Formats: sequence, C-alpha cells, structure tokens
Amino acid sequence: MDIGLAHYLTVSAILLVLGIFGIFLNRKNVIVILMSVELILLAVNLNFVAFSAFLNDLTGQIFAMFVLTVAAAEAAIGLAIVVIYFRNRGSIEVEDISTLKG
Amino acid sequence: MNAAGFPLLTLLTFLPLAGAAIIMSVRGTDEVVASNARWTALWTSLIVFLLSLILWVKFDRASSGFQFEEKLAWLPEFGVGYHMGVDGISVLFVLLSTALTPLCILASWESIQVRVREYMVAFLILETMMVGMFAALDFIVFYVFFEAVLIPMFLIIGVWGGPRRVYAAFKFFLYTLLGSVLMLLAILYLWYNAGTTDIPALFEYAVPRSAQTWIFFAFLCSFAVKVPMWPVHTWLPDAHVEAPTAGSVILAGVLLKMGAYGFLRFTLPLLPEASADFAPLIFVLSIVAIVYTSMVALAQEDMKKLIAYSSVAHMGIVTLGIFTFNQQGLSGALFTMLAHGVVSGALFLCVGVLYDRLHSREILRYGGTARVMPAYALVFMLFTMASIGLPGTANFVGEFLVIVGAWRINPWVAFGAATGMVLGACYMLWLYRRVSFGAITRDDVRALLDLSPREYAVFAPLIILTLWMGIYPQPFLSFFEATVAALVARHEAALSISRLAGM
Amino acid sequence: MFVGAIFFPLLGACLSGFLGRWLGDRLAQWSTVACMALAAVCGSLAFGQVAMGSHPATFPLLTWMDVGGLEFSWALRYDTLSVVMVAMVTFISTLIHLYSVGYMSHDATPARFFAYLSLFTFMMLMLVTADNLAQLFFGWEGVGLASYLLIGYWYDRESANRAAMKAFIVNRVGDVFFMLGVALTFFVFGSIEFDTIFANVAEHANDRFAGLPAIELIGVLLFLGACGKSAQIGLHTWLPDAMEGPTPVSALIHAATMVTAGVFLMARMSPIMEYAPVALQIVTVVGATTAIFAATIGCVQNDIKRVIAYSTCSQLGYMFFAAGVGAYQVAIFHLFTHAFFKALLFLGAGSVIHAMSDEQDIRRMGGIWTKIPVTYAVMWIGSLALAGIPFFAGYYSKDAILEAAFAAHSAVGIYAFVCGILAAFLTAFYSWRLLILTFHGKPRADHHTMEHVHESPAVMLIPLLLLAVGAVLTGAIFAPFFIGEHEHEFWNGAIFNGAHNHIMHAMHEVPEWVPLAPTVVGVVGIVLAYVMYMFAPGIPARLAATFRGAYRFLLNKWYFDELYDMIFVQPLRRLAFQFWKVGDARIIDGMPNGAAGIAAGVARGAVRLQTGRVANYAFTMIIGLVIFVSLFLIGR
Amino acid sequence: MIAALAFYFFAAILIASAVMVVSSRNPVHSVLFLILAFFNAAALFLIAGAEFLAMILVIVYVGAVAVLFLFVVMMLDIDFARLREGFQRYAPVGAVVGAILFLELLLVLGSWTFADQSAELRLSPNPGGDVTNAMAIGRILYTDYVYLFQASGLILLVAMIGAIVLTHRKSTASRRQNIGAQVSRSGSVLLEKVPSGAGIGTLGIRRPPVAEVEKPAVTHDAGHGGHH
Amino acid sequence: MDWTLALPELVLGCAGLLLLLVGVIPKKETFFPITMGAIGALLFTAVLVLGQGEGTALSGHYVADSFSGFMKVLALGAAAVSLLLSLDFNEREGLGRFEYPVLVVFATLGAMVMISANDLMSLYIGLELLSLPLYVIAAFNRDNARSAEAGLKYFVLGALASGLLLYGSSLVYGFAGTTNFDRLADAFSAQQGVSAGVIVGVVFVITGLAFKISAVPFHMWTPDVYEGAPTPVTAFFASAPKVAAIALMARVLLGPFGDLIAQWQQVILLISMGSMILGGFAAIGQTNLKRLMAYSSIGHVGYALMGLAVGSDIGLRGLLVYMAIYVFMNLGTFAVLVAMRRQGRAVERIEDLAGLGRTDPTTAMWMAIFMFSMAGIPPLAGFFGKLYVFLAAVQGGFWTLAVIGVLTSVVSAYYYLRVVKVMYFDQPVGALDHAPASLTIVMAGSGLFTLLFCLWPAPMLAAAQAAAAALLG
Repeated sequence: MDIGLAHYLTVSAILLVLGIFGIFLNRKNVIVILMSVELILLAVNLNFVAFSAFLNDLTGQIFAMFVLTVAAAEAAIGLAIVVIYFRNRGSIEVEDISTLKG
Repeated sequence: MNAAGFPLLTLLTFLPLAGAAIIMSVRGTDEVVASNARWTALWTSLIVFLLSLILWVKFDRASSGFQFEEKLAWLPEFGVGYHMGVDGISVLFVLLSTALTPLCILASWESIQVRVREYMVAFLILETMMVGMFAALDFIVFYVFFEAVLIPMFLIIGVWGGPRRVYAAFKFFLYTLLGSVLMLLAILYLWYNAGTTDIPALFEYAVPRSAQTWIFFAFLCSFAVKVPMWPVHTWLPDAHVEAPTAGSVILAGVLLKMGAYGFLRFTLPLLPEASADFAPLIFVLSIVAIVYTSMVALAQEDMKKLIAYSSVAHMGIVTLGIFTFNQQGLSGALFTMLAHGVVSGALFLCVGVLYDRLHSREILRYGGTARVMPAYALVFMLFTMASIGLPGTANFVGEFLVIVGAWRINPWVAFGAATGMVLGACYMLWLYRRVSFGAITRDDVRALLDLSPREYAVFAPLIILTLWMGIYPQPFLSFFEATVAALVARHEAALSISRLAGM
Repeated sequence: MFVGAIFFPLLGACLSGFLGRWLGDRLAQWSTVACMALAAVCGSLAFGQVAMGSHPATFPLLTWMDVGGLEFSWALRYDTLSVVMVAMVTFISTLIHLYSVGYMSHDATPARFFAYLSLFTFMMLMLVTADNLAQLFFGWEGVGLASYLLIGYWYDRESANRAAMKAFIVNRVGDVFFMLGVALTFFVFGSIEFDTIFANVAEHANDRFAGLPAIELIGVLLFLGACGKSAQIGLHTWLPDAMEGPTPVSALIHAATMVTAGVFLMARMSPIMEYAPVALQIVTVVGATTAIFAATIGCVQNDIKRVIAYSTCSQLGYMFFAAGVGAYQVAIFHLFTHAFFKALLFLGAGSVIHAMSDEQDIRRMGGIWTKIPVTYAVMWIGSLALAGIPFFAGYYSKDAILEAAFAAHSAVGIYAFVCGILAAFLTAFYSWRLLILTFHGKPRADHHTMEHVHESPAVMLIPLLLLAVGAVLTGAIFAPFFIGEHEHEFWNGAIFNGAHNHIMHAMHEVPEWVPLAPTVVGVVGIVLAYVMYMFAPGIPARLAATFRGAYRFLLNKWYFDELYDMIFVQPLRRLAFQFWKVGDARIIDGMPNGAAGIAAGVARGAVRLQTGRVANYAFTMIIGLVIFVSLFLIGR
Repeated sequence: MIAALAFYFFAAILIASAVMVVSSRNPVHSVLFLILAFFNAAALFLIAGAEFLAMILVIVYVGAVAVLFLFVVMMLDIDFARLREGFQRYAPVGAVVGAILFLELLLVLGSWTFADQSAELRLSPNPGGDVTNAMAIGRILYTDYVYLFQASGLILLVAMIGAIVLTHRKSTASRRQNIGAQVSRSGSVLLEKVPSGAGIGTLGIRRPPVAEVEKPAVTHDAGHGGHH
Repeated sequence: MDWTLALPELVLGCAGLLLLLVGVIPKKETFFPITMGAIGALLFTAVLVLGQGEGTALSGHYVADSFSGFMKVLALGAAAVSLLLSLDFNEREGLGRFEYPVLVVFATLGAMVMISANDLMSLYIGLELLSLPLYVIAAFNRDNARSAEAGLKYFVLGALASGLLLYGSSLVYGFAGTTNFDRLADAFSAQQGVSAGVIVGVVFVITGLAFKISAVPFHMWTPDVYEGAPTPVTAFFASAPKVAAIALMARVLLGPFGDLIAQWQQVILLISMGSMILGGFAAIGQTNLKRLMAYSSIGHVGYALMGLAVGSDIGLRGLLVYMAIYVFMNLGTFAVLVAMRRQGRAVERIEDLAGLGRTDPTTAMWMAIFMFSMAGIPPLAGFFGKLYVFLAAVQGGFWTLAVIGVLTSVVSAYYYLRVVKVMYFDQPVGALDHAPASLTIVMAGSGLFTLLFCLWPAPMLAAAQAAAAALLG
C-alpha cells in the first residue's frame, strides 16, 4: 500500500481536532491552550505540505513557512501577554481568567 | 417655479431650524438665555406662520394636483429626490402645524422654567419635522421626517415631562418606531419595484395584487400606531399624561394626524384593492376604538388621560371616515383631523392652565373652578362642547360628514360612529362637571386666578378657529374638495379595473 | 326684521355674557331684555307678514357645507310653521326675561343667567327657522347645550349638575338617532334641504333600505330623535330632574320651547311622515302612552315644579299623538296654547316658590292664597287652561286633539283617544290637587317662612298677567286660523297632509259626545280633587296605604331611573373600569410590557452565555463552526 | 513500503504525543510532548518531500518556540499539584463536537481529487529535477513572495516590539527626590513638653500637623475599577 | 516596477519603521510627537491611496482597485482618529509610550495589506500583521489586570480563529490547487461542481474573518476585550480592523468565491441574523458603556453583513456605506467615552453620564446624535446606512432577514435611548471633566458628519457604488 494524501489529511485532521479539544477542555493552564494552538498550526502545516507534495506545487510549502514564521511571532506575543497577566493576577489558571464577563 | 415664486415649502420647513440655530448660539446667564430663547422661538414660529399664510392665499383650490412643488436632485441614481409640494390633503396640515407651534411656544412661556433654550430648540426642530413631513412628496423624504419627529418629541416628553416621563417617552418612541420600521420595508419594496420613491410617480405604479396585502399590513403597522388605532393606542395616554402641556398639544394636534395622513396619502392611492379588502377590519377597529376608549375615558381620574382617550376615540372616527372611500367620509375624516387638532389641542391647553396653577391633573383635585375662573370656565366649556361635537363647532362638521359617509357604506358602521356622540358627551361633561362645577372645597382652588392676558392670546385664535370651522367650514372644505374627489375617482377606477381583471 | 328676530337674542346673549362684567348686572339684564323685546316685535311683525299675509320666504345667509353633493347653507326659512314658533318663542321668552329680572334679583350672577336665556332663545329660533336638517340639528343641539347650562345654572349644587348632565346625555341619545336619520335622508334623497326633500318624497316613497322601507325608517329615526328632546316615554327621565334649574328656565325650556322641538320636527317633516304610516302609528302609540304615563305620575308628586313638569310631559304626549294621527296643525296649535298656559303655571309656581323662600314641596305649603292673591289667580287660570275647561286656551287645542284621535278611526287612534280622555281626567285632578295643597288648608310651612310670604314684585307679575291673558284668549282667537276655517290659507302649505289624510276635515265631524267628554272628565277630576284634598284630607293617605304597591310605583316614576341605572349606567361604569384596568392596563399594555419583559429576559440569557471563560468562548466558536459545516454538508 | 511504515510510525507517535500535550497534568510535560510532536511532524514533512520545512520546524520551532514555552512555563512558578477538576465536565460534549468535526473533515477530505485545470492554476510548480527543495523555495521566496516576506518581517518586528513593550520594565523602583515638595512642606514637628504621668486620657491624642497629602500624579487602574 | 502600485503600503511601512527609530533614540518622552507623526503618516498614506492606480501587483499578491481605495481610506482615517483619541487618554493613564502609535501604524498597515489582499497568503499575513499589534495594545495597560485579561482572551481566541482560518486556507489550496484569488475565481467559474473541501475550507475562512468582525457566534471575545482594553484601544478595535476584516470578507466571498454564493450565503445569513439578534438583546442590561458598545458593534456588524448576504451590487454598496457611516458614528461615540472623566478618573458606566445634558450640553448633544444615529433614526446618518442594507435585503427578497433586521433595530433602539435618557432625563450626579480639544474636535467632526450626511449623501454613495462595481466587476 502506498501512502496517499488521505493519510496525511487524516493525521492533520486528528491533530486539528486534538488542538481544538485541548483548547476548550483545558481547565488548568493557559499555556496549554497556546500549545493546543500550536497543534492546530501543526495540523495546518501538515496539510499544506501534503497538498504541496501531491499538487507538486511549492506554494503550499511557502505558505507553511509563513505560517511557521507568524506562529513564532504569535507565540512570543502570547507568552508575553501570559507573563503580564501572571504578574497581575499571580495565576494563569484558565478558570481564573473570567473577571470580565456578562 | 411654484405659485409662491420662491421655494416656500422649503423655507417653511427649514426656517425653524434657523431659529433653533440662533437660539443655540445665545450665550449669557440663564435668565437672559431663557428670555431670548422664548422670544426668538416665538418670532421664528410667527414668521413661519405668516409665511405659511401664503399657502392659504395662493393655493389653487380648484386643482386636485400638487402645488408649490419644488424638486431637487438628492439621490438621482436611486430615483430619490428632494421633492416638496402640497395638495388639498396636506396643505391644511402644514398650516395647522405652523399655527399650533407659536401657540405652543406661548403656552410654554411660563410653565417651562428649566432648560428653556433646549425646549425651544426642540420645539422648532419639531416644527421643521412636522411641516416637512406634510410637505414631502418623496416617500423617503417623508419617512425621514416622519421618523425624525420622534427625536424632539422623545426629548420633550422625557426632559420636561411628569413623574413617569421615562416610561412614557420610551413607550412612545419604541411603539411608534416599531410600527414605522415595518413600513420602511414596504417603502423599500415599492422603491425597488417602482424604481422611484417620488410620490406622484409612485401613484402611476400599480402595486401587484399579491403584494398589496403585505404592504397594507406594513403601512397599517406604522400608521395605526401613529393614529393611534385600537389596540395599539396605549402609548398615547401615557405620552399625553407625561408630556408638558405644549407637547401634548402638538402630539394631539399634529402628530396623531400623521398616521391618518399616511393612510390618505399612501394607503388609499397605492393599495386600492387591499384598502377595500381590509376596510371592514378598519371599521371594526375604529368602532371598537370609539366605543372602547370612550368608555375607558369615562373611568379616568386624570384630566389629560381622559382627553387622550377621547383623542383615540376621535381618531377612530377619522380612520372610519377614511375607509369609507366616499367624498363625505374622506372630507369628514380630513375635517375631523383638523378640528381635532384645534380642539383637543385647546383642551390640553385648558388642562395646562389648571396644571400651571396647582400642578395637578387629578380631576378630583379641582371642582368649582367656574366660580373663581369664569372666563376659563367659558373657554373650557366651549372646547368641551366642541369635543362633544356640538353643531356650530369644528368637530361637528367632520363627524357629521363621516357619519353621512359611513351610512353609505353600512348603517351599522354609522351607528357605531354615532354612539361616540353619546359616550363623548358622557365623559366630557363628567370631566367638566367635576372640574368646573360643584362647590369649592379647597382653599387653593378658591385662590385660583383667572386667565392671564397671555393665556387669552393663546386661546383666542383657537376659539376663533373652532367657531369658524364650525359655522363656516366651507373655506376649509374647499381646500380638499377637488383633491378628495380625485382621490375617490382614482380609487373607484382602480377597483373597477381590478374587478374587471378578476372576472 | 326676519333676521333680527333671530339674531337679537344672540346679540343679547353676547352683550350679557361677554360684557356683563363691564356693563354691570342691571345694565346687562335690561339690555338683554331689550334685545328680546326687539326680537319679539320682529317676530310678531314676521308673524303678521308670513302667517297672516301668506308670504313665506327663505333668507340664505352662508354656505355651510358643500361636500360631494352634500350641500346646504345657513338659511332662515320663514313659513307659517316657523313663524308661528318664532312669534311664540320670542314673545314668551321676552316675558320670561322680564320675569327673571325680578326672580333672579337676589342671584349672584344674573348676567350669566340672562346670557344663557338669550342664547337658548337664539338656538330655539335657529331650530325653528332651519332650512335643512343640519341647521335644525344645530338648533336642536344648541337648545340642548343651553338647557344644560340653564339646568346646571346653580352649579354649586350637586343635584343641579347631575340633572344638567342627565338632560344633555339623554338628549344626546335621541340625537344619535336624529343624526342617523339625517344620514339616511341624505342617502335616500341626496340632500338634506327641506325643499329638495319635500319635492322628492313621492318619487322615493317606495325606496327600500336594507330591506326596510326607507321613508318609514327615516320617520322612525327622526321620531326617536324627537323623543329625546320632547321627553317621550323612555327618554323622558331628564325632564323632571331638569326642574333643578331656576324656575324661569323651567318655564321657558320645559314648557314653551325646547321640549316642543320634537313636535315641531314632526310637523316640519310632515311630508315625510305622511308617507310613513307605520312610523306615524308608532308616534301615536308612544305619544298616547306618554300622556297617560306622565299623568299618573303627576298625581302623586309632591314637588310643585315636578308636578307641572309631568303635566308638560303628558301634554307633549297629546301633541305627539295628534301628530301621529296626522293632525299636525292641531299638534302645533296645542303647542302654541300650551306654551302660554304652561309658562304661566311655571312662572306662577316660581312666584309661589319665591314667596315661600325657595320651598318647593307642596306638603309644606298651604294657606297662603290670601297672601298672594295675584299668583293664586293666575295659577287658577293656568290650571283651568291646562284642564281644558271650556273657553280657556287649552280647551280648544286639547279638544281638537281628542277629536282628531277619535276621528282617525284607527286602532291606534282609539287607543290614543282613550288614553287622552283618561289623561285629561288625571290632569284636572292633579292640577287641583296642586292648587289646593299649595294655597288652601292650614299652613304647613314653618312660622318663619310664613311670616315672609309676600306677593311678587311688579316685574314678575306683569308677565304673569300677560301670560294669563294669553292662556285665556289664545285658544279662542287663533283656533280658526290653526285648525278652523282659515286653516288652509293660514298654513299655506307649511304643513303637508297626504292625499289620503282627511283628518283636518274629519275631526270636525265627530259625534257630539266627543268634544264634551274632556270637559266632563275634567270637571270630574276637579271635583274629585276637591273631595280628596279639601273636604276629606284623610282619603289620599288611606288610598296610598291601601294601594301601597301602586303608590310606590307611581311615586318612583315607574322605576324608570332605577331601571336605567341598572341596565345602562352601572354596567357601563363597571365595564368602563374593567376596560381600563383589565383591557388597557393588563391586556393591551401587557403586550408591549410583556415584550419588554421578554426582551429583558432574553438579554439576561444572552448575557449569561458570556461567562467570561475563554474555554466557553472557544467552545462556542467551535460549535458555530461545526454547525455551519454540518449545515453545508447536510444541505448540499 | 518503508516509507509507509515510517509514516505510520511517526504519525502514531505524533498523535500520541499530541494527545499527551492536551491531557498531561504537568505543563512541563506538555511542552516536552509538544517538542516530540514537532519532531515527528518534521519526519512526516520529510516523507512528503519538504526537507527545508522539516528543518525549519525543528530549528525554529523546537529550538526557539518550544523552548520559549518551556521557559515561560518554568518561569511562572505554578502550582501543578491541583487536579483539573473541570476536565470531565465538558469532556463528553466536547468529545461529541470533536468527533462530529472529525467525521465531517474525513468525509470531505476523502473526496480529494486533482482539480481539473490544476496544472494551469498552479502558481509556483515544483521545478523538480535537480533543484533541491531548499533551492526551489529560495528562488521564489525572495522574488515572487518578497511582498509577503517583508510583511512577515514586519510581523516579527511587531512581535518583538510587543513582547518588549509588554514585559520590559524601566526600573522605576527607586524614588527620586522631589525637591519642590520638600521645600514647600508646610507642617513642622512641634516639640512639646508632656507632663509626666499624664496619659492619653488627660491629654488626648496628640498628632503632628497633617501635611497635605499629595495625590499620585498617575492613577493606574483607575478607570477600570468600576465593574465589580 | 509594479511595486509602485503598493506605494501607500510601502510608505506607511517605512513611516512606521522611522517612527520607531525616532521614538527609540531620544531619552525623553516621545509619545506626543510620535503620535502626531503617526497621524500624519496615516493621513498622508490616505492621500496616497486616493491617488493610487488600479491593478494587481507583486506577483498577484496585491490588488488595488476602487474597493480597496474606499476601504483603505476609511481604515486609515479611522486609525488616525483613534490615535487622536488616545493622545490625552494615554498620557493621563500612564500609557504614553511611543510604541503605541507605532503599533497602531503597523496594525493599520496590516489592515491595508488585508484590504489589498489578492491571495490567501497575503490575506493571512495581513490578518496577522493586524492582529499581533492588536493583541499587544489590548494588553497595553499592562499593570491593569483587566487590560491583561482582555489581551489574553483576545489573543487565545484570536490564535484559535487564525488557526481555523489557516486550516480553511489549506483546504481551499488543496482542493483548488491555488491560493491566488483570480485563479481561484477562474477555477470555480469553470468547474461544474465544486468539491466539498473547498466549501468547508470557505466555511473555515469565514470563521476566521467573522471572528475579527465579531460576528455571532464568533463574537464572544468582543464584550470582554472592549471592556478590558483601554478606551482608545477599544475605539481602534471597533473601527479600522472591522473595516479591514469586512472588506476582506467581502473581497474573498464575492471575488474568488463569488460563484459559490449559493453555498456560503446560508452561513452569512445565519451569522448576520445571529449578530443582529444578539446585538439587539444582549446590550439591554449592560451598565458599562464600553460593553454596551461592544454589543452594539456586534449588532451593527449583523446589519452590515446583511448587505453581504444578499451578494448583489446593491448589497455590497449598502455594506460599504454602512461601514463608512458606522465608523464615523463609532469614533464619535468613543470620543465621548474617552472624554468621560470625573475628577481625573476615567469612568465608563452609563450612570456616569447622568445629567450630562445639563452639565455639558455640547458633549451630550453629540452623544445623543450618535446614539440616535446608531439606533437608525432619520435624518441622521445611521438611518441611511440601514436604509441601504435593508434596500438590498428587500431587493434580494430576503424578507426574513429584513424583518429580523428592523425588529432588532427597534430592540436596540431601546438601549441607545437609555443612554440618551440617562444624559437628559436623569439628575446630574456631578459634572464630568472638561473634554480636551482633541476629543472635542473628533466629536464635533463625526457629529457634524452624522447630522449632515443626509444633505449631501451623493459623493459617498458614488464612491461606494464605484467600489462595489470594482469588486463585482
């Protein structure tokens, strides 16, 4: 048997679902949510690479590269925000991030 | 150009705004500002009124078409233009608006003591909106004015109103807004399908039979609330009770007419078949309004509320008359609108006179005022009788014509309208008796002062109008004779065409 | 002259009403009286010219309305019918004005009173000279207004206010039918001007409206209107209460003028009524019933003015059934004579009340005839005229009515005749009951009052005497013109008798006993009154005790007021309150308020979703996404 | 065949470690599993022929981002002992939603085919032949994609500014001398002779004259305090 | 060289870098000059945009047409005004750091990239260039827990949203074989049936964009972030990014996916309805003005999307006009919000406005005008915005949408009126501080626009018409 596109896409779909799952099931630590987002982005990248390969087109890989770049920047900002939040509240429990509501 | 030789209607519409701008720019201590605001507002409105008399003089009563027309491109690619003009239906309402505004300003002279500047500005803006609405010959322009009225009125009720003013203002605003937004959709439909919103041009467009029902309901939503018809009338008593006197006068005198005017201007000409189909519904609602609200009025303990309910009943007569589709009914409806504008406005002013003195509108608070205020009692009696529809006063002419017109449709409808005569007598006399007659039991009532010269000045024009319209209504009737005749002819022609098509 | 007769009273009213404060009471009063006198002069001259000289005329004043074929004007129509009324009204009104100068001398605001009186007169004149139904309605309502004002003149009194309101509202009930009648008239004839209507009655005679004969319907509707104004049974309840007004008011409004408007209307609309036989039958029955009904009540009332009021009611019944059998001329004649003697009676009663320091209850009078002889005399004259004793005015007209009823030779005619005879008997009885109780016997008033009993001043007595002359002479003088040999030239077509209607002729050819009968029963009634109240004063009490039920029934005016209170007033009030508190406040207002509540609830719910937790927010997003994807996949 | 086996192998580890990322109780473990996941993903990239990206992933992600994560997690000394109480509460419904989404994706993804005219639609077809993946990317990245390349540079710049502006603090701890305030000080200390034996009960509480309290010039947090 | 077409972006990018440099070097506070410089740069760029040519450039990643011109001017103007709003506020709140204007400039640049995106990649890069500064400035008041929480929430959800958007992009790329909008359009117009993957991808992309414009059900962040972020930041949030995201959404959906309208229309319809309903109801009980404005913005987005849902040129024109008017009203409102201070402390509850009609009639008047306008009462500008989208809905036969729209506009009128009520009907609780000139200018400017728009709407309509035509070809 050959490894087809479907395999890649399935793996990426699983990753996506896991990432999403991680975001809204996580009750504990907001950093884990950021990691879930990284999983989603990984799923995206996997998709791009797979499509790129099977379409025989480099666009997907370029796209994936930009995604990686941006994701890195995003992670930096995200972590910075987490840090200042922690400084203010002394906690980064997800459940605690709920003073603004209603 | 039009008969006036200059853009008269535009001037009438926007001159009050200029006055408002002047008032806004006044600076100084509170008293100076207040006094300046009063005088500026009065003079502005008087000038507007005097200018509007040109309409009275130069209006060609033999013509059924639009006169004093002005056209400006506004949104040409949409088929929307700034189009002003009056015909027999609207011209008198323009005059009514311009005539009532100075009276209202005069009536507020002393009763409004806080934020006088804003009050006068609101009133002048209100005048702009009213005149503009009656003069607009473009549906969108009409709608703009129709809705914009809400803003100043909302503020007038809410800022200078009584204890429950917030509730009343919100109810007034949201109720009427709810009605009119649905109309907006209907307007949009017409706009899109007819390609224009120019009213004379729209008249040429035959609305498809299937769409008429829906549009009719959309119009009904808007106009019925504004009129107000039973059962969407409850905003009116609240709004009246809480509004300051002059606000009530304008509300009763002009704003209520907007709904009926809408029926006449749009529903009838644009939707002849649907109007005919739903006339029985309107009759039922009107008669219920007449009987029901008259009876509710009977139970009231607040003067303004009583008169407010009586307004609903009178407007029931108007809607009934409109949907008779014959000349007597329509003329009667129009005349009742005018008469009601004068008479109920005057009645609210009468209440205001007492309210200014004792700050209570509770009927039982008074009693025996005729003893200390004979002139006031006389004036109040006159308007009470006019409200009842005594022949020789303005209301009679309209009611009589409506009943005559209604009889031609259905005697029971006429009977229903006529029951209002008895019930109207009941509640108005009951009111008058409790306020003016009886023995004086309270010291503060005994100390009441009779009408002041300013109040005489407010009432005199209304008295003259009431009697004039009652005794010699022909000058007024002649204004809309031709237009109404054309309207009836149009309606009948449209119906006969659809009947032919239906066969 | 013609215009003056109508508008001098209005001038007087304005002078007195608006300028009263500046003119001063005396000047205001006398200027009003002067205006009225001028009007009376004009009215008499007009009478001479139009009625006697047979020169009817119409004076158009102003277009009133002209709306799509409905066109009519303010106009003064002078034909015999109206000029008779004009003359009578102005004359009597002048006298009453004069009388009032004395009667109201102690009042606080006589100027206002005179303004009302003159206004009333003007309205009545507008009514009678109307050229179309709308103008007639103007006067019709105008007299209603003026009577409202006059009845409620003493507005400090709760009872006066109530009576005034009652008068206006009951009248209004009738007016509704009048108005509908007008509407139907327009529907049928396309006009409401008398000339047009009368000219076209014949060709519309067979028109039907909603399955009913249209003319009949008009007749009935107009008659119902007339019922209200003329206090016919059913709508009569306001009349006795209206005695709350000052006595001159009662004399003017409730004797001579306003209440007769209904009769006038029947006469005026005779061309239509003649084509409405059923309507006429109804008129006859109702009139006859009223005559007997009011007479029975009159026998037991104790208020001096109320007794006279019920007698008025009863006499109006006579007029109506006279009109009902087709003898309009007779009805108008009775109206004419009745105006004199009834005004006389009321003013006399006023004189008594004046003398008795505003006491009105005849049980507390008595023994005063020596102290006020002139009043006593004129009351006798008035009562004799009322009872139809020969050669007094009432004799001519009342006899003629009964003869006409008999001559109608119809079932309703006979019914009316019988009722009329009975009522004549009762009329005589209660008139003398009144006279005896008021003037004879032992004084029953308190000492203080008795000391002050005095004859009225000349300004009151002169009108009384003039009216007394009228009550004696008008019948004899005018009978030939109204109903006698000059009838045809006199009326000059102002009243229409159909081709089939020979009543004016037939009434002179009744059996001998018919003209005698009223006189006989009248005398019997007088004798009975003497027996019961003069010679054996115990009888009435015993009778009342024996027939307690009947007595209470009569004393309480057949329980009409209570019945109306139960059927209309109370349910209406309750319903009004329910409509307000439940219908409006709860149901109709419940809709917007409920909607607002729902909106607030939705708002709270929507806000509750906003938990502040990131996880929930993400969850919402994902669910939204899943829904959209599913939607697409399902819908594909 | 080997490629297939390798794919399954790496994919399995990838998914397993992804599961551990989201389910591990200790955030440090999560980060470590994330790194593992990245490695495996890089392997999958390799299998798909994207060598350059695979390297980037390892270098940039594992080397920088993941370490950054680790760093932050360690820095924010968080109490790891507490359990995730709420985990189970939303798990079932979350699982259902996740499963639906997954199934839908599978359904959709399974239908993949080459688009009809994909050849002419392709923007930058793989040159193939002797051009390596890195070279091919290099050729187009700075030419065709220069606009986006520059823009992503700005993104990185922004990230840098952002991180600095948020976390960097000027040392404002030391208080500067406010000469003006000192000079304008109005109150002074009074020396008072207190009789011996007199207590508060007789003398009352003596306070130094109160100097005017200076309002802080800047009130942080002032505007946002009203909500609770 | 075709990059000259992208001159505005280049200028703005360089200006941003320059400002950064200028800000870093001197030791003293540079917030004010940098802000003014940024405003200048933004306005200058707007002028450049007005003079911009049309066409695609930069390997097809960039497109300039009247549509992008319209939206860019709007976004640039909005950004400039919101910077103006921040001038006084940031100084007072201790946020007067020069990074703020620089970040706003870069965010605006991102918005421009988005508006001009002609490729899924430029879409993404632009979106991120916009988002990252937003994350930062949301948490800009870093010593404030609420601001930090706002930033954190916005970031987490934003990251999720962009992840979903990316996933959607990857699906579109995979199933269509390209990322360029023009080629995508060709692909879909030629193809008979479009594979499900593309549609699902579009749905994912819509999700990502809908998040940015805070449309239901991707709106959840909005109230919290609006409330937590510093007020001028909120003002910026509600204007330029919304314009850009809406523009992008319109471009994506009507451009490359224009032929798939039957597929995505349903989604946009639902989003629009949901937004209108939620925006109408959820704000009713709010006490915090910024929160209220958040819900109001959700509602407004619903109305704007109505135009998109219809998919016609009239609809698109309605959308454009609506957004333009919305931006004006919104900035004016936020100018008032920013100005709300009592004794130096910023206040933001509705009750704090009590009696403003007496204590500061001018501000109250402007605020009332904005509120009535937002409620859609003629003759104010807000009415005309609604008018055009409703016209589109009616014309397209979307009666349900239109009816829901008008009904919710009545519901939402309630809370706008409540603000007016508090200002005019209630007794003053104490005067607010006098508004600084910068805010007064903004209030008066947008107030006059709102008030007088009805007099001469033709230019804006013509511009919107041209823009719509450019997009729909």
